[in-house]
Amino acid sequence: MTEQVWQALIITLQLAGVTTAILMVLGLPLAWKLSSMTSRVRPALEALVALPMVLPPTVLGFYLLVAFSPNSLPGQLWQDITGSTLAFSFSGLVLASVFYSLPFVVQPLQRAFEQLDRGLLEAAATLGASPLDRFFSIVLPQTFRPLLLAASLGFAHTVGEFGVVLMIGGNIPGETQVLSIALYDAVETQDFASAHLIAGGLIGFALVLLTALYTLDRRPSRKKEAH
Amino acid sequence: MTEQVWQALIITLQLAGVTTAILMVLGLPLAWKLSSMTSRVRPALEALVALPMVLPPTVLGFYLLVAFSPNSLPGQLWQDITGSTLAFSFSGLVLASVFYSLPFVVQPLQRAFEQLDRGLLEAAATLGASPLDRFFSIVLPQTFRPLLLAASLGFAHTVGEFGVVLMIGGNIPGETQVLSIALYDAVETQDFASAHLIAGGLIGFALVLLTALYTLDRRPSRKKEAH
Amino acid sequence: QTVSADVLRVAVASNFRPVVQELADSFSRQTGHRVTLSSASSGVLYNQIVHGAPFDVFLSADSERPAMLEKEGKLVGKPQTYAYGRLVFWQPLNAKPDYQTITEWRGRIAIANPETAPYGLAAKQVLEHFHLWGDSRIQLLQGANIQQAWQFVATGNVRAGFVALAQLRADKIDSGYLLLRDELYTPIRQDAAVIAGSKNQPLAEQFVRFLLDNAQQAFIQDAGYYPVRDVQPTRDAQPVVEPNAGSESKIESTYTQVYKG
Amino acid sequence: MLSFDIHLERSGFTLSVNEQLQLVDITGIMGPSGCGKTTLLRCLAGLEKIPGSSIQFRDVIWQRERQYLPADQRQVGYIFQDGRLFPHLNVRDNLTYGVKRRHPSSNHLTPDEVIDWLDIEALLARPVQSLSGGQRQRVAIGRALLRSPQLLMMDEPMAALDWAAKVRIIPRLRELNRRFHLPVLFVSHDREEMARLADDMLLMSNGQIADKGAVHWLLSQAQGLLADDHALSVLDGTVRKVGDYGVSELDVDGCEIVVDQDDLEPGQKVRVVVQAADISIALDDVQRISIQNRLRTTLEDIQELDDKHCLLQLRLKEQVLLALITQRARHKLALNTGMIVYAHFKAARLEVQ
Amino acid sequence: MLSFDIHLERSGFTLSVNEQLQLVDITGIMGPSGCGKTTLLRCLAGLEKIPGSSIQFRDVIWQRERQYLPADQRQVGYIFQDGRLFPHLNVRDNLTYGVKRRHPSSNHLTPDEVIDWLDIEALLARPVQSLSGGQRQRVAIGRALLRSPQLLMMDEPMAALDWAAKVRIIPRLRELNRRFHLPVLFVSHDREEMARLADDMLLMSNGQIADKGAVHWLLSQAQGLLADDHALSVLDGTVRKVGDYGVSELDVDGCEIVVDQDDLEPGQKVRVVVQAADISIALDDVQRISIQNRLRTTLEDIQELDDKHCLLQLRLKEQVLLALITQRARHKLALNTGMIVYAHFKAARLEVQ
Ligand SMILES: Nc1ncnc2c1ncn2[C@@H]1O[C@H](COP(=O)(O)OP(=O)(O)OP(=O)(O)O)[C@@H](O)[C@H]1O
Ligand SMILES: Nc1ncnc2c1ncn2[C@@H]1O[C@H](COP(=O)(O)OP(=O)(O)OP(=O)(O)O)[C@@H](O)[C@H]1O
Ligand SMILES: [Mg+2]
Ligand SMILES: [Mg+2]
Repeated sequence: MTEQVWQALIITLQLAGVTTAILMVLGLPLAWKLSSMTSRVRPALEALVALPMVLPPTVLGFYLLVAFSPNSLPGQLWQDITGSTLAFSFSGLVLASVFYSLPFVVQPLQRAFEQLDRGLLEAAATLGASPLDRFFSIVLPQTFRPLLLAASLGFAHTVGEFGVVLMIGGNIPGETQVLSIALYDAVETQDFASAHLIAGGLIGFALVLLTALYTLDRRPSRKKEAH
Repeated sequence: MTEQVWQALIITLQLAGVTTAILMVLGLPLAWKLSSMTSRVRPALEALVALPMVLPPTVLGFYLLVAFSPNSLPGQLWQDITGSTLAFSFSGLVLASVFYSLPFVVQPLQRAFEQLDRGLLEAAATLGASPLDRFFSIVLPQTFRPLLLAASLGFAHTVGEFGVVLMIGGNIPGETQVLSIALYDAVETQDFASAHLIAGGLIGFALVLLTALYTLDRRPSRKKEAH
Repeated sequence: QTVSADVLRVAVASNFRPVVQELADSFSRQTGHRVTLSSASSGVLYNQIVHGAPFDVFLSADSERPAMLEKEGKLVGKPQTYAYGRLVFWQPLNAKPDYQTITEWRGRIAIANPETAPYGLAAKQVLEHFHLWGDSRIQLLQGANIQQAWQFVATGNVRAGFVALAQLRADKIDSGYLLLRDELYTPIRQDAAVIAGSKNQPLAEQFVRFLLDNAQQAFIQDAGYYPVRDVQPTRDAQPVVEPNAGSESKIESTYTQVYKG
Repeated sequence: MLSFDIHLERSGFTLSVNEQLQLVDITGIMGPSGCGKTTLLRCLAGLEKIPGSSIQFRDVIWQRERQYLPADQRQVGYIFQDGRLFPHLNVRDNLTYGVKRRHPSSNHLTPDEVIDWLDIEALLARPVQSLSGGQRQRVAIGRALLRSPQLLMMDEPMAALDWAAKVRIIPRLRELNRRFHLPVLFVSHDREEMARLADDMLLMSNGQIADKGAVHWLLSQAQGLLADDHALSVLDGTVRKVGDYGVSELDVDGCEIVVDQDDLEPGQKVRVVVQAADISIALDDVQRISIQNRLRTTLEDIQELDDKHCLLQLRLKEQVLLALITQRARHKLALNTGMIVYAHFKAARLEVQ
Repeated sequence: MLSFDIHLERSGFTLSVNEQLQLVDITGIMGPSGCGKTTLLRCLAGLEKIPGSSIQFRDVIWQRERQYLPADQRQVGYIFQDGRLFPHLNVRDNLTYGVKRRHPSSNHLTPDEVIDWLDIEALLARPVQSLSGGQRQRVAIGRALLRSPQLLMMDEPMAALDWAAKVRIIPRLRELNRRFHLPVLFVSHDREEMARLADDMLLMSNGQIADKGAVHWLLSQAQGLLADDHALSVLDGTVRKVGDYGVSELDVDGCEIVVDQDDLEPGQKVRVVVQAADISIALDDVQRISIQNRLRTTLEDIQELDDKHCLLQLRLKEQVLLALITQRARHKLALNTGMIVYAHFKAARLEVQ
């Protein structure tokens, strides 16, 4: 069991890490775009992004499974290109997690971007900063805390999520079995010693990680202060 | 099936509504307190709030079940006071959902409060507004969008969540059977007609609701504009 | 893909996983091939197999899903029954519950969801038999699967429930339950199948045959199931503790014959 | 009456002030950038944590030891250096925010009055984001006034205003002070504003109060912190006659001074601000000259400011007038203390008391 | 050379300007609050969407039809009315933000120079939240200058500064303009600032350009938009002699004017600002008087401003001097056009060209 737990831990961290990275890369421009959109389609787009939240994970997982299956177009395409199936692979897990955790990343980012003082961007523009430059030199540092929040929400959600992963991943040890599933298995099979161990570990790990994160986050505050 | 689905829909909405209301009532002061705390324990508290996110819902549900059991202190207390067990009751569901969805509400609120311009609060204070008055007349309107985000995250999460609900609720039709469980059952039993129907309904409902919400949210922007 | 040649992927219904865990270990020792277990509910596993999951063997907790898979051409050969589940009425705080306990029961009772779980269906049949199904004096608490029904009772939230004998055996519980008469419910047949897409078909078939060996069947019986073949009486031929051993053993003998046929 | 004993430490800056202000009139605060003017106001308004300090306003203790009256109960009006309009409210709602929260017994200005003299009628329904810099500042002034404070603190309230707006607003602020006995603390960098508006003054430097006194006296000090070319005198006088040509004659220590204003009442007390640099000295009683004010004075003191300028102290009877002239002129005229000289200045600026 | 044809509609406000500015020197923009000064600068800097308008700076088209050069490529330096320091950067990093992004071929001011004359050395490591109002404004000025712009736009850059700081900064801005041929657009409400800093001026009113011309000329117009008691004249002259007592003698149209400054070179071109209200008129050539500047002039025109004041236009040879006197004085002296009168004013303020 323990070896399997270690494997699951590693896969979990890999999955959460890769997913979070992709989420940030996707989520940042998406949230930025949404926050500065004025078109009528914006609410619809926002609703679309928020959608995965209202579906039960296993159900979402099921529909993703259908989509990823080699019988469907996306799954077919993936197989044609990579030679392997999308479902039951690490890539599939990542894709599903990204889809599922997207709202948890995009929404806080979008709100943060909306709260941003546009005047500072204008100032940066007059100082010669291109739009991309402004994004990196003004927007990102200004929204550092919400960014951290978005990333940690994405990460935690990917770690804790399991309905989708179970469905898409197939719970294959060493490949797609993540910690949450191992934990689920342990509870299901009445192996409470393992369950308590994994749950305790997860909680401890999360506590340490999150505390560290939030402590780091408490650097001299950069929010607009009363002057 | 259909009557049961209707019932499940109603319970789902009730659950999500009540949970969201409680979450806001709890989450607002909690987030406010956290955002203005400077003590060392703050990161630890923040981590604690974030914790439910990293545990798989069913596992969380299992531990909640243990906590709710009449053999444990909280369950005992509840039974002594109300005469009924906490598990398998609507109250239990609400309690579990509140616990589970708390981070999704507290975290965006906290970030929003941190982004707030404290100078405006000072201005309000010199104009005679008491702390509570300032909270309602300045903080809330200023953080309207993040508030909406927090509430909708809480709501959506409660609707979509199902591991915990499944565990705590006992799936009692008309009492604790929510939509997500009905949907899960349909997928589980390969009753795809029902599954597609419920999922379609949920998605449609969510799309309409969210679009409406976000459209409402697009009233003339009140964010700080470049002047 | 190179590794998969000697790794057998077994998809197993969650409630049978603890049993198959040990069997798989001995299979590995015998054959030198590694076995990995992927567990989920039978419904989930079915959906995954339909959509191309890379499993070699499917150990379902029912016989319907394998049959459906066969109809859809997802299997090699026919499904084979590897065990029968046994339902018990469990009331931990009562040393010797009996049928009267059930018929006079008031209040909450935990079962698995009859729509999704075979044990749930069996429990429903038992209740129907005693005209308790739909009785408003009984409040049914449905777990999504038999495991949750067990958890409801085990955590003390419900005083009694219909659970699997195997669950009690796994926890070495030997009192406080009533082993239900077999004729009260349709046999809970658990079928195994070899998946059509398997890259290790011979090994998969070997594994299914292995499960049906006497030694393994004896182990399965020990774990709280009925075996599918005549097995050498082991220590559990007469259960060590049976609350109402008399009537039970009689019924058992007749039914085992039916199964053998 | 406002007394305070405040000590505040910050990295690289210490505010340490211990004063007792009569505060019946308008008290100005001047001092170089970064000397602590804003910080002082913030402490008084209850916006800074200052353990160990004490503040008392009239008979209410605002802060002492553990006692601390929160900002919202101090009934102060505060005009912030950076505006701080509420972005989620329009102009009207910003203005009335304090109205709803003011003490019922306080003296009331009506919104209409304030809106009228700040000339913001047209802006009422506008979101504050769409205001120009000067418009914002006027709304901020109005908001603080409508709160009906017991003490008004203004941190450079008119920096973004054009002269026309200042000229409208300053007399109203003085009127407010008189009508409601509303004491005012007023920070500004502009001497002219200061001379026109304030009665008393604090001079700050490096977190301390370097000097305090009547505006007359402090602004006419040419030394120390204010040493530049802006020394001025403030004379108190009485209206003698409201005459032709729209000008009035005042009696200042028995001398006649002409001011170009005719909306005065004979007998009224007024104040005259004269820039030291505006005064020139003649040894003869020249007549055919446009300068209306030719006061006969005694040269009491000559102070060398630098190698170019000197400041003359000229005595009327009671009051003193400062004149800034060049060393060159001083030597050409061979000025000496004790001489009788004629102080020339044009019709002066005047504030009604 | 900057030409623009801008039309911008807003609820209740329309900006409509079509001008061509030489823009070699410093161009001032004045006008009442809300008249569109900030909006104009924003349009020019590329911060407003103005479809259908066109702007051309030197030979670069900044906007025309579909063509639109984004703000970050216009190489302008902009000092915002509301500061806009980056809160996540400390003072030093705010200052150098533009340095890293400036055009490599542009003329460089070094950070040390700028830090020195803005007197912000001590603040460099500080977070900008901890700055006082005046400190912020100085950092904002420094940040815009260090960006090495091709065109500098300043929106009331000195409103929060004390006089000492202004006196330090204004000559440097003029020097900058001369040294790097850096054109400057400069919004201010302060006439004195305007007269000292600007060469040309735009007068705005209600979203339109009401008048434009040399600062000399426009500020000395007593009518129209600037009608208040602040008319002034700007005279061009040449240094004749740097004399004793730290004063210098200038030649203005053949007349001698004394200024209290001695850091000049004979032959240097200078500009003298004289407030119309500072001038008095004598009919005789009085001698025993401290006033050093007694110019013999011809009274060319008398303009009645109101029933109290009139503005005299006095001709030297080429140039014109404005004097503001009371009607009373005018009648007492029986002034008439064509008379020879002596314009008296004290040693004047001076800006080196
Ligand atoms: N939050 C802070 N942390 C550290 N130092 C601060 C903080 N706020 C202000 N200071 C410093 O305290 C001093 C006094 O600041 P204050 O704002 O009171 O100056 P001021 O007299 O109002 O100046 P100005 O005329 O420029 O507005 C300044 O040196 C400033 O840099
Ligand atoms: N975003 C906006 N929406 C609508 N009107 C606006 C907006 N921004 C500015 N205005 C209006 O446009 C006019 C011009 O504003 P602008 O800021 O250019 O004035 P200004 O000349 O700079 O005034 P000030 O001297 O007070 O700063 C004002 O009447 C102002 O209220
Ligand atoms: Mg200040
Ligand atoms: Mg402006």
